[in-house]
Amino acid sequence: MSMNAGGDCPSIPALLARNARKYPTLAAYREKEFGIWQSWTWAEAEVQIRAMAMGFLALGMARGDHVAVIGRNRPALYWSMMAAQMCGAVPVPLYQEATGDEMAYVLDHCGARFVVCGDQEQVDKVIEVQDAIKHIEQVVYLDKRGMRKYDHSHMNALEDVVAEGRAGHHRFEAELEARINELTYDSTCVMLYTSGTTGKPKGVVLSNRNIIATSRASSEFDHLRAGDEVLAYLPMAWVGDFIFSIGQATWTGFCVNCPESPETMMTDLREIGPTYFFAPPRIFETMLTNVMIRMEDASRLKKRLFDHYMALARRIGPAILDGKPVSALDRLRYGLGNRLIYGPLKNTLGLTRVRVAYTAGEAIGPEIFDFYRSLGINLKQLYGQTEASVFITQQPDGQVRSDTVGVPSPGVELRIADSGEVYYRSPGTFVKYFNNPESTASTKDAEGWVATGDAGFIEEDTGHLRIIDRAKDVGKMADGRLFAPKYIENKLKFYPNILEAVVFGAAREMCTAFINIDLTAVGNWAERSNISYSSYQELSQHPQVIETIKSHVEAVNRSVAEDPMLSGCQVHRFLVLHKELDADDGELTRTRKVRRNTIAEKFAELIEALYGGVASIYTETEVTYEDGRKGAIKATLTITDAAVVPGKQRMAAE
Amino acid sequence: MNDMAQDGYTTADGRKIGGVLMEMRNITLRFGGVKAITDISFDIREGEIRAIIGPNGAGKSSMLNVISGFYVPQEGEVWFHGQRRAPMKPYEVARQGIARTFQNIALFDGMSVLDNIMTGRLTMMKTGLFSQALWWGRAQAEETAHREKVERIIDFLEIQTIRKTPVGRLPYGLKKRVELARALAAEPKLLLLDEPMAGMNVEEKEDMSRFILDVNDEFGTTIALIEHDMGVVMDLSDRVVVMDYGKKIGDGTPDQVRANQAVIDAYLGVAHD
Amino acid sequence: MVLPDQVLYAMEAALNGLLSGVMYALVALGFVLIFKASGVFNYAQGVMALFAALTLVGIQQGQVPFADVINLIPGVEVHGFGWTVPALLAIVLTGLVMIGMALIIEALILKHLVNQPPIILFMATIGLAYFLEGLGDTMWGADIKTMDVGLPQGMSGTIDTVTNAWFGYGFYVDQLNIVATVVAAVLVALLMLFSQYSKQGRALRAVADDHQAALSVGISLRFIWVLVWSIAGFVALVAGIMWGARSGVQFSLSLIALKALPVLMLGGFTSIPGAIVGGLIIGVGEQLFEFWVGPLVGGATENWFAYVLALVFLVFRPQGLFGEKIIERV
Amino acid sequence: MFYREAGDFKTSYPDDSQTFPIRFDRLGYYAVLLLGFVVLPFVLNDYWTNAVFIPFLIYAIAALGLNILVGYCGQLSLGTGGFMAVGAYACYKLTTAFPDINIVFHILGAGIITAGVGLLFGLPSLRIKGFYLAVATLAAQFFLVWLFNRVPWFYNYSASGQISMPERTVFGIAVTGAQVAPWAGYMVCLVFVVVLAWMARNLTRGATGRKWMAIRDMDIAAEIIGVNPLRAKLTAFAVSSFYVGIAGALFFSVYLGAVEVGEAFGIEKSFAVLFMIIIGGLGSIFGSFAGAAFMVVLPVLIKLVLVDSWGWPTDLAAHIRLMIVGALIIIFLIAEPHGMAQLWRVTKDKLRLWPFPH
Repeated sequence: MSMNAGGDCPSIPALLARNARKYPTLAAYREKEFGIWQSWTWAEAEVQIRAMAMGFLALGMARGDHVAVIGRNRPALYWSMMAAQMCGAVPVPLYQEATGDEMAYVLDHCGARFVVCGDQEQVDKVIEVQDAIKHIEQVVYLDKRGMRKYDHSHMNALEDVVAEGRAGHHRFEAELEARINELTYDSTCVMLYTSGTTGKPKGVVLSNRNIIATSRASSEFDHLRAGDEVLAYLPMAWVGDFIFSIGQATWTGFCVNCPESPETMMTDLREIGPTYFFAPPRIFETMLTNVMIRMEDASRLKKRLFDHYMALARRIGPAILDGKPVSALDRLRYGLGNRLIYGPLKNTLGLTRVRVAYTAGEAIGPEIFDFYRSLGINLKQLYGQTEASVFITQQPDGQVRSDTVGVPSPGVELRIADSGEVYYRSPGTFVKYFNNPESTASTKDAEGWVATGDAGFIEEDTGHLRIIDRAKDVGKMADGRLFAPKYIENKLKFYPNILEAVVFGAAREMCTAFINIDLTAVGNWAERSNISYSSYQELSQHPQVIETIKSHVEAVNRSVAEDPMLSGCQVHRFLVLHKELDADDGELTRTRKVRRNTIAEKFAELIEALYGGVASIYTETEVTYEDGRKGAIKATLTITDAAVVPGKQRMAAE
Repeated sequence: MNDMAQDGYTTADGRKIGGVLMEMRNITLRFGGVKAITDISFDIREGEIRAIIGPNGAGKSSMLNVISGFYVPQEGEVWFHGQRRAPMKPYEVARQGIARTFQNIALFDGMSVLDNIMTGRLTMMKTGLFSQALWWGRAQAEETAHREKVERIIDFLEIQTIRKTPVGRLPYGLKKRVELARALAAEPKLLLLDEPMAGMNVEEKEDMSRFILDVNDEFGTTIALIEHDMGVVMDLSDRVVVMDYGKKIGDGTPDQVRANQAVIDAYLGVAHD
Repeated sequence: MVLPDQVLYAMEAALNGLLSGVMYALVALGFVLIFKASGVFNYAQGVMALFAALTLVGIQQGQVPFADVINLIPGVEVHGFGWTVPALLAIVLTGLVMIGMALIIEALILKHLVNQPPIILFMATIGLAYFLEGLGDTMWGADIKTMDVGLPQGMSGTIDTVTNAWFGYGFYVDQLNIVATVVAAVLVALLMLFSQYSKQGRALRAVADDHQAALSVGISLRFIWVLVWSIAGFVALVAGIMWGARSGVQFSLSLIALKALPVLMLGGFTSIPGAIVGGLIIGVGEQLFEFWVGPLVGGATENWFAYVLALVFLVFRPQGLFGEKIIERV
Repeated sequence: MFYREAGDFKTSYPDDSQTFPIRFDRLGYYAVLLLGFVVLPFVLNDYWTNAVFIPFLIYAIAALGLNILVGYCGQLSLGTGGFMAVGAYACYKLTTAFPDINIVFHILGAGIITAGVGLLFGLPSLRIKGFYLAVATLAAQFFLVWLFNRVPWFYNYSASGQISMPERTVFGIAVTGAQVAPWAGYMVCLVFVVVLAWMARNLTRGATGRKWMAIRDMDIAAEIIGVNPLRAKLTAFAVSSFYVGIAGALFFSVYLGAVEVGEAFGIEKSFAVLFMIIIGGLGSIFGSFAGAAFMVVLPVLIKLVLVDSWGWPTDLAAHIRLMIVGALIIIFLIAEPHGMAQLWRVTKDKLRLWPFPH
């Protein structure tokens, strides 16, 4: 890796200064507020951020301080992170929807002296834990609404801080310059907590080199440039958002747009029409589901047109996107389809201008993936994790497939261990886990190889990486056959009706599964075939629903049987859960990954029933409502047998 | 209220209430022969939330209409800002800084939510017909300036998503909120709310109460509201006037009023409330 | 008894005004009926009168409807059936036509415009007016026709002699006006009786007072509408006969509707007595005004006098003569 | 279907409140302007210019004016014909009194004078409402027409009692009088239309427009939030009359050239213009144009079909035309009481949502 990854700019603040010089009049940040897109150019942004930084100095922010940032994506909060960096402090963005004790743990662990909150709600959470955590000295909040009554002895509104900084800039300019100049490639850029599928979150320390090098490489990989537009709507605590909205943004000088509120995200997406777009599979999934639902009640003519041209698109769309040869006639028809269907569709989705779109986090359903590509949206997959500053592998234009995660990103080396686990080494590789040498050691070896914790293999012919499952989740069944639950779960989740699936079978003689139905899709189906239901629970146990799910499961079984390595993982018995798996109940991570063990413990009796061979089981489950109250729901769940295909069985290769 | 110093008092939750903003002196209002209001006097102080309650037909609405200048009382004096108010047209009263909402919503159904709220600022828009017609400089600048103010209120009342919807299409609860927004847009010294909770479900009532308190808290607006649902009012208001059959039967803090025998009787008299 | 000439002439003018005022009242009545019962401000009333008159004459003289259109067909050449129909029968037939028209109007127009704002209904009736005007001309031809249903014409001898005996000056009063007055009076009386004592009449008043209530007690609005439009049609017929007999059947006849409007403003859109009194006031008023002021300003003041009078009047009494005071509430 | 709104976002309030917020519409608007100013003058033949385009433009102005009064301020008026007459005669008197001043100023002057007259007849509107007011405005109609008929001063004591427009030029090009090139007249009208429509839009979207609409939707509430009803109504009457007056002036000077007040500005005019805004759409600038187009083109079409191609006798055709117009109006009211503007809005929404139904 090159020593001067960032050219002459060793830090985010340096890049910011460069942009302010290079693109003074170009929009750097926008936010939908008060009915319009409030905009700041790079020059304006720099002025703001510097003022904020000086304000922080005035509050006594010291080198190495940890500054926790909690709130939804808003320019001012991004600025507060950069301002903190200017002061030589380390920004620590947190998940805003984290519960009190989750937050308490992180705040305590990073020893934050400063907390920057989005609004009253966040402030309250912090105050809640403040007595327990003594080291929090200053709370700064962005939205003044309802804050007037609070004790402000150790609390300030961000705008007052900025004003203070502006007022006192004569006192602080020099100090600030000094601190900015101290920043090097190896000084810490940010600390991000991995939600961690198991155990307590770990604080991943990323240096300027990590962030800038990766940002540079990935930007060049996809020719990102100033003038591009992104929509910043994913949790600020997630490494991806940090790379996109700060790393790549400052490197290339493109514009970061913040939605008015989570509810209006889709409308705002449509208004902005980003040119560079990232979304986890579930978002693309919801978008597609909505499209299909809305098309259901379209006039017959429209529907016929739609189906006709979507069929055409599926046939030749991806080819055209990959620049493969397509007959002139087809091109003509596609062009027509583009005017009639694809164009309007992309427009209503807000993806008209997308040049590069990525999805990652979990596997995406092939037909979902192809749908977007066939519309001419350059949707690609990447594989990454916090420890790598995101990028490990990604798909180059023209070699995009739904079943791989692409080739190693520039500067990344890959290695597959005998266990099948994937290892990587890259300039983005994290420095360490904060205050946690042993896990650092266990994850990152002396030569800097990092274990991804995922099992996978590299295709000989293409050199693309394919991920099977979490390494530790890839287990053996009783008869020693390979057990890869995630793989099956993803296949199941590809069906719009299925929201979540949890497959069991480690050290068992057969596989079984919990299914979560997708309320939107199934509910809509129920409406159309006028099936009435009073609750999620009732709907989930409706015979017809279960019948549909059964057909999905069996379809999956058939496809799994194709693959000799995994044919053992066919689902013999399943049940449809009476409640949606929920992060608030600890069943999912904040990034909505399944917490397998938690679920296994919580629903032990159900699992027993699955293997016990009974036809139905009565159960009571505790749930947490949105306002934090707890309650119990009782239900009798039907257990269904699914047909399995006698696959060409053989022992998993080792 | 002679138990209170002329220069105001401090409320339970520690808000400072200023001097007298508006005073009704021996108001009597007749329709033909019928007496709607009989010799009522009370005052409203800077920054307080003042409630006028009473059973249906107690004359609350008439009283509010007197304050807002829509009815001119046959007897009595209305004092505002330490000056006796001569009988004047409703729109002149509005220009004195008194805004109101209506019991049965009076929005302009033909216009969008935004335009409706903008009408609240008409009294402050000064550019002439001609420069408006040309939409040059002043007119547009003024429009933008007021739009900014209005957008703050839209944000404050959390109605961003319906900004451009025609009010005709809105559900009842939202209409009430838009009406409040329109009144707030006028940046009134005195805000009159005519049964702000009428016909709302519990949830909507809670929202509305929250907004009323926030308005008073954030903008320091003096609020006079009438309501026949006692419960809500008692939590909201600093002082309460109780009317029955056009007469004042009680006046004081919620607790004083609760203790007042006449009030209890009046309300027992109308069990359905 | 001897009076100065000016006064005599004025009295004569007033008397004639009185009589033509009755005519105005007659047309105004048609408006009021429909407006009361269906809230429709029926601008077509005047054209209906014209149409009625045309039809009457047509039937009487045995004209072939749509002759001009039929004659477009090469080789076809029709002019008339060659018979004539006795006046009374013709009137009855025309009456039936008008009722038929009421049915069609209800079925084709009103039914589809229920709960539309008044202005829309008003516009629709203007459309109707255009249509009827065109229809009348297409059916019976646009040429001016003379109406002869055997009404007495010319100067009334009796009045002449009487007045001569009194003032030594014989008033000129057209017999037709007298007849018209009588007829109008009778018609009004009949309508009063009808609305007071007949079942339909009461239903009609109920609807006029309160639509919702009337509907809730099961009165069919559609029936009511057909009813009032038929009556209005009949009134139009009568008006048509009178005016037709007076000044020939031609387009200008439809303008009497415009005459009736100020009457309505004076009398109030919903008051039958208002229509009558208003008619008289305006009839007399405009005659006298023309008599005194007309010569000074070049005459023909009757074109607008009625309106200005009504306008000035309304400014001081917005609810009209008999309307009740409007109280505004929040 | 044709809309591509992704990425079409607003960063300032002026942008957000502009007349055509959607890029696509904006382009369409410019295209129309280009067509009207650059293309049409060269391709139009005299017949179409005189029979369709000039009257369309003039009626559009009148419709705009009436729409301001009826559609935006809710004051029903049947006096349009009379006010157009005022415009015409004012223009005539001015241009004959001051022949050296440019005709454009005379036309504007006519507008201003008409505004004054409108103001006068607007006064009763404070007390009189609804149909009473409508009928009251008829007073204006009849009185004014009578006035111009009976008082020779208005028609300069000409023997015929008519007024006829002498030749006047703009930039040395004859725009009125005997040998005026149709395109010249067309251009004059077009310029007036564009400017007036633009001003109407500005008025109706700003404070004044809101006052008017407030009065229209609920006059009592309007007064209580601080709108002075009389002023609001009077401005509406004045502005409306200003437009109508200019329309009248153009109608006389550019279109007809010679006018007999009774037949040119009779009550039928009032109704015709009223139809335009009802069919076009109350309270809509676009509606005013759509309605004017409809009412102008329809008779021409009918005549083309019945007389020119089927060879029916003219008088019969005229009768039939009355019937068709009447019928169409009724049908239209039944089909879409909110007028063409509403139809347009609906279609546009459908196109924007395409291929989705909602």
